[in-house]
Amino acid sequence: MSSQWAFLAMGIPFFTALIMGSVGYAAPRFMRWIGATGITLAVFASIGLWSTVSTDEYVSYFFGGWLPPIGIALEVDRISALMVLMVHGVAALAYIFSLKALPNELPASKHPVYYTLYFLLISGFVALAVTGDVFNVYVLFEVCALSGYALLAMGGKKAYVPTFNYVLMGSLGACFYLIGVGYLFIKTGTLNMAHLADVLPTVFFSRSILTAFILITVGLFVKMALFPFHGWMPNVYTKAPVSTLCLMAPLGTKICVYVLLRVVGYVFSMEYMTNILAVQPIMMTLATLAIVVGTLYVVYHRHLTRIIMFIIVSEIGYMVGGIFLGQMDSVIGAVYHIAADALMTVTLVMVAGVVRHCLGGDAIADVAMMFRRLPTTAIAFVIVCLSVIGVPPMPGFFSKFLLIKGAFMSGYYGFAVALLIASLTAVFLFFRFFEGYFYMKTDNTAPSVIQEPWAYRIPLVVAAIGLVGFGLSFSYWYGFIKLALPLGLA
Amino acid sequence: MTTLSYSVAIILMTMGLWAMLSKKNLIKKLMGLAIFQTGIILFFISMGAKEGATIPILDHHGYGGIYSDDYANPLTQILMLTAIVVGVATLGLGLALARKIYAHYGSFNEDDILANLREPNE
Amino acid sequence: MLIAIEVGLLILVPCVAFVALWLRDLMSAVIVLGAYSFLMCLVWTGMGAVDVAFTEAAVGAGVSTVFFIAVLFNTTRNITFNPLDVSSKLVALVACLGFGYVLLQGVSDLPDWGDPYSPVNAGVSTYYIENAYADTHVPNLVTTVLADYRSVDTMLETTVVLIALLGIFMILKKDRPAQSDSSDTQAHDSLIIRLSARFIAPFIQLFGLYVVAHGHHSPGGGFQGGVILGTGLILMAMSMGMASAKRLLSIPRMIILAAVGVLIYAGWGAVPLVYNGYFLDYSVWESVFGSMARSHSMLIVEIGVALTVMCGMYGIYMSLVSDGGMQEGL
Amino acid sequence: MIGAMGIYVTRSKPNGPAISSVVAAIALVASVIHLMAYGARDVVDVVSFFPGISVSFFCDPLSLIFAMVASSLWGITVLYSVGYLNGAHEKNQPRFFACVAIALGATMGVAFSANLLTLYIFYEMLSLSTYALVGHHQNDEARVGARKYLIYLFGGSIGLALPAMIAVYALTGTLSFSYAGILPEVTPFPVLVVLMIMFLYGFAKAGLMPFHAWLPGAMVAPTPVSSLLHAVAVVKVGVFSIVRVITGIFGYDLINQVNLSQVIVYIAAFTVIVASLMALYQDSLKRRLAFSTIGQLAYIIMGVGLATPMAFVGGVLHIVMHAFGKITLFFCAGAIYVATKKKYVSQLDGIGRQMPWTMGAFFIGSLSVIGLPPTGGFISKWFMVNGALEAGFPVIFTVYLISSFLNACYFLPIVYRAFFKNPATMDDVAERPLLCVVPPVITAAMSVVLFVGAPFIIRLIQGIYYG
Repeated sequence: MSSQWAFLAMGIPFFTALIMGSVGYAAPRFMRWIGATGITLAVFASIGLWSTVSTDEYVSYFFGGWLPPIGIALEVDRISALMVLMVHGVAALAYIFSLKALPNELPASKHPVYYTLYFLLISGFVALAVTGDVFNVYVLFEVCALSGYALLAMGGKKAYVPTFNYVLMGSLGACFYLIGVGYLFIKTGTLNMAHLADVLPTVFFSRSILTAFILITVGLFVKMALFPFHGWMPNVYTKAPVSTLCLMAPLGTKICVYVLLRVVGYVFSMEYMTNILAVQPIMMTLATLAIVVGTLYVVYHRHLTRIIMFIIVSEIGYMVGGIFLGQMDSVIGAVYHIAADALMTVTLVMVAGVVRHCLGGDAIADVAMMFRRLPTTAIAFVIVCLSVIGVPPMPGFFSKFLLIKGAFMSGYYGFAVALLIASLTAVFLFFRFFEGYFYMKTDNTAPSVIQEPWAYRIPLVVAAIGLVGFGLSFSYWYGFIKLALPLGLA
Repeated sequence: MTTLSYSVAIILMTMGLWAMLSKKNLIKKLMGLAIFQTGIILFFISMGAKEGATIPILDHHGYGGIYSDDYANPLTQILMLTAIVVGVATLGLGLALARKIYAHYGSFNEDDILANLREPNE
Repeated sequence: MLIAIEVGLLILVPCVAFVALWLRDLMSAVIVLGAYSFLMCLVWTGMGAVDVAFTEAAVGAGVSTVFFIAVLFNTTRNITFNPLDVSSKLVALVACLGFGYVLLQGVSDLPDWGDPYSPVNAGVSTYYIENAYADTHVPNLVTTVLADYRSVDTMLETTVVLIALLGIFMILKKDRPAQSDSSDTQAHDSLIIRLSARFIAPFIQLFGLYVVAHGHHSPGGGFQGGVILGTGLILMAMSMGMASAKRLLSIPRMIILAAVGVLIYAGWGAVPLVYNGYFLDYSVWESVFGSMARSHSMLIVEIGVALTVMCGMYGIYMSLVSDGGMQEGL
Repeated sequence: MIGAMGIYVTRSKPNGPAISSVVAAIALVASVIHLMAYGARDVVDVVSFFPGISVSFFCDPLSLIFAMVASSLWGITVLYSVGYLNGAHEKNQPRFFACVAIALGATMGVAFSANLLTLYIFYEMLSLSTYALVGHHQNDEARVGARKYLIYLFGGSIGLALPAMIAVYALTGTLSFSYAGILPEVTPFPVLVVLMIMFLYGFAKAGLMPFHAWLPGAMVAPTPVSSLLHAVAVVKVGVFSIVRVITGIFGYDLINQVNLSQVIVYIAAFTVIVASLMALYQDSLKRRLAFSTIGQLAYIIMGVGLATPMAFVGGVLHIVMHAFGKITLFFCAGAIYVATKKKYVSQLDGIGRQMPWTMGAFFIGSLSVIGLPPTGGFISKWFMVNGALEAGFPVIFTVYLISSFLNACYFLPIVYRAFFKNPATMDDVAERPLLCVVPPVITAAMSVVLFVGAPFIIRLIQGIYYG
């Protein structure tokens, strides 16, 4: 039964976590092997899922054998399979990275608990990508959020206040979402996404559905840190330990964008969004503002980690804009960008982590002579920066290409301009770093060549190669995503 | 009754939201969150209630026919069971963080904490 | 008559909530919040949601209040005041008004309260009510939906408790063992309290076990039972003092037990995978248990839930009250 | 054909020092000649991205001419670089040669790209690889120059060219070049104008004012870079891209129909005059050459933009002629620097007597740039001037004449100084090293040879216009 892959993709990290939690204290030595086995199997499962949907296009999995809408189902189409692949790919990189990074940040006695939460978080992300039940999404939000709170709070003294705010904002977002689900439920009596999509058109013109739409989207916006609900994100992420960040920063917000696509595109349908509600102008304004604001903040910051956070703010704007443009190409661009951006963000965060650990700081002034001192990191950094800027044939270029094209076709020129400004700012910004490590001389207190440990180098190299490969294989992904798009796209 | 139960739910949610946004005290914020969540639960329970129906536990083990009108809606209830448990988990985490914050800054007051936070940095 | 009580309660509830938020002494506010939870339980019982009311009584009014108090006890109950910050209040006001407005907009369209033919009540839930007993042989519909039809939700929810326990442990645990343990609360000096607690605790535990085991036929189940079991442990810990409580059950041990609880649940659910069935599909046990396969399976997963919730509640309480002082053990 | 492509991509990027570069350059020239002899006009898709867009190459006379010029001059430049770098004691030579090779590979990519996307990809690659070259010295001056370089180039390409390209794709669904033009005839005139302006300025490598400031700034690079890249590869890639857009995206039919020439020509004319005037005031020899380049590039754009057969031939021809002329001048400037460490025009009194070969080549080169016989520059200018009359732009005709006069004004005094003025101090300066002297002499000779050989190239170009 090939649909078993759908469960295994989320089940393997889940069981890994439980096993870690059960034996972690008794046998801390085995922890990293359990984790490595788990993550390898999970990557295999996601590849299996991917190959299954490549042939079958669609996989359903019924928990407990109960058919929806009675039971809870996993529904995997090609886009969600891509998301699963993304989560496991990034998680694998982040895991290898954390093997070396975590001991720098956390006493060994906390590691078993840390990794248990880590794997629960991974399985939560995967499950969010594949679940077909709107209430299940809420529960999974909480699984991810709670484990995320704990992992983020490990940044030490300075992390507590921002994490507390995140607890409030995250719960608020989830609550909004839940009320929205309540309104949907009260008008339809079902929680299954596919069933909802069938029933909803009969009540499209109800005010409660409008309310539900507003609440769900606002809830998701809070969760994904879209402007103006982004306030919690940069602070909490900057103070978090790098090993948490490698997992949270690339996936935490992106997966919410995917849930948004799923809810807006498949449950409410694109038609409802564009024709009946006509919320497109508002949403596009928000997306454009997110990009502009993120970009503005980026310019004012000097520390790499902080800069990455605001890049995320503006990238979220890209994706949300792409979804709400409602053009076929723009949605493909948005989906492709979710995966591409996850890969870019994880690389950036890892680079920031290496720089922080090896050079003692991540401000521009600290990266002097990086080409000499950390060659692998420097090259990975250049590659990922090119992708963020949008230089072909990097993935960032293609998604931007599609998004701008979509903006032109539907007449949102402001969005296109914002995208371009963001790219230009990225050029300016990253070249400030390049200049830093190309031209600046260090005072010779530091050793001339610092070798990155293997646990840093491997994921960096893999991520850089992955980025290039993902960009070069764009035509494959274009066709792959296209077949799973929601109906009603222009 | 229709508007009343929904309105009370909405009042509770709004009250919770108000506390979360405007109160300066961290503990009060968490209380706001708790009230917000109970508001949601009330909202769901209200929608599952049925006039003249009994609790969703079958008597005489289903012999003699089961009619859905006779029993309150079990689905909304289990959803809310989940919500309650999630709520208490969140509350616990929030309290743990609040406790840590108090240990470091000596106050639950947001303004004091922020003032404290800035000083050592600059 | 019944309706009148309901209406009265519904009007009372927001007032109590308001008082809880308005009170300037945190400890009193927490107590009022507990009262608020109890009132809420009554409302829900009136609406036929006994299981929810039961849980709220145990969790909202009981354990939550204990958590609050545990924290306040070690910190402060006073609220400090700052000059009024008008702008932030204004923002909050606008947000709340907007939020309330949006919600009220939706209400006008909703079906009547208590209408058995509203979409919610006529939708999927009809299937549960009419077929649950035939499918599972468990009369408590909430239990069937919880532990069978929507079993994954429940598993994840149990996981949330586990996560909270792990998270709180991680957050509060000190990096280095504390220098002295003298700050630990000693055994309670009042003999009466100590003895009565010792006397009551076993009964609480027994009741908790009953709630878990009898969840199929009466309100209750893994969650409620687990919370009650946890409360029993908390009571023991309170009366015995930290040192003995630590000997009784250390937090790392709690964590392992909680993880094992979820593992029982998930492991039981994973057995069908061996037979190429769906996760949590209890029907593979029909060859062993016959028609009671689903019923027995539910009991087993409920035990897992109870174990996790018990350890979760106890562990969270202990962490909060001891400020993560309990790191030794194992 | 594909094999030949393979040669470009692989062989043109050796990671080694000078010798492998020379070998690669010879191989490259050989393969271009091979293509010239047997070349077909097939389109080769390498990687397909999505409908209507792929990385694909094709080969037409225009690309051949450009590829020939760039690759042959690369070979000469490599020889020159060996002399220059050793003479000037530059560091990091492997990086230098590698970057030059990558830049050349990218230039070849631009020359042979069959659609706008491919062109754009190689265009960006070129910007990046030359960034490292501009900043080669790794000092503050280099940093400022490199930053300026990057901001202009990326600002133009991402801010203007990319959206214009996407707009074209949105309008037409394809980006492949076609001499009939791909934009539909119904496109409203304002859109066309905006697109045209976006392309003109977007390919900022062409240095149209006011997007020219990077070029003088980039003169901080070592001279071989300035000569090859900023006289040939980089700037010509900009011009070449614009030529491709004008002919392949808009198409002459459309341009003549709606009279787009005016837009192009007046922008370019403005640049020509202003750049020539500014060149007069530059004391640094390389900066003067840079401003001269800006003016000459605008010539080409003007020529192509006039949209008549004569002017087009002149414009394309000028790509070749100017390349040989200007590289000679830069080589000479570099040779002088290596020999004497002199950078400024005012220091050059009497140098012609010490370095007769170098300054002789300089003289020929300036003749070619000014457009006087017996050099190739004369022929291309001749075509362009006639083309201006043919197209009915007497103003442009005047512009050509005035600017030629200005060219003479800023070049001939240098020659005059070098040969006839007595130097303030007599240093013991002689021609050295050999590898710095031979290349300029060769290229100067080529300028003269091209005067004779021009008809061959003209036939090729006319083939484009009429074919």
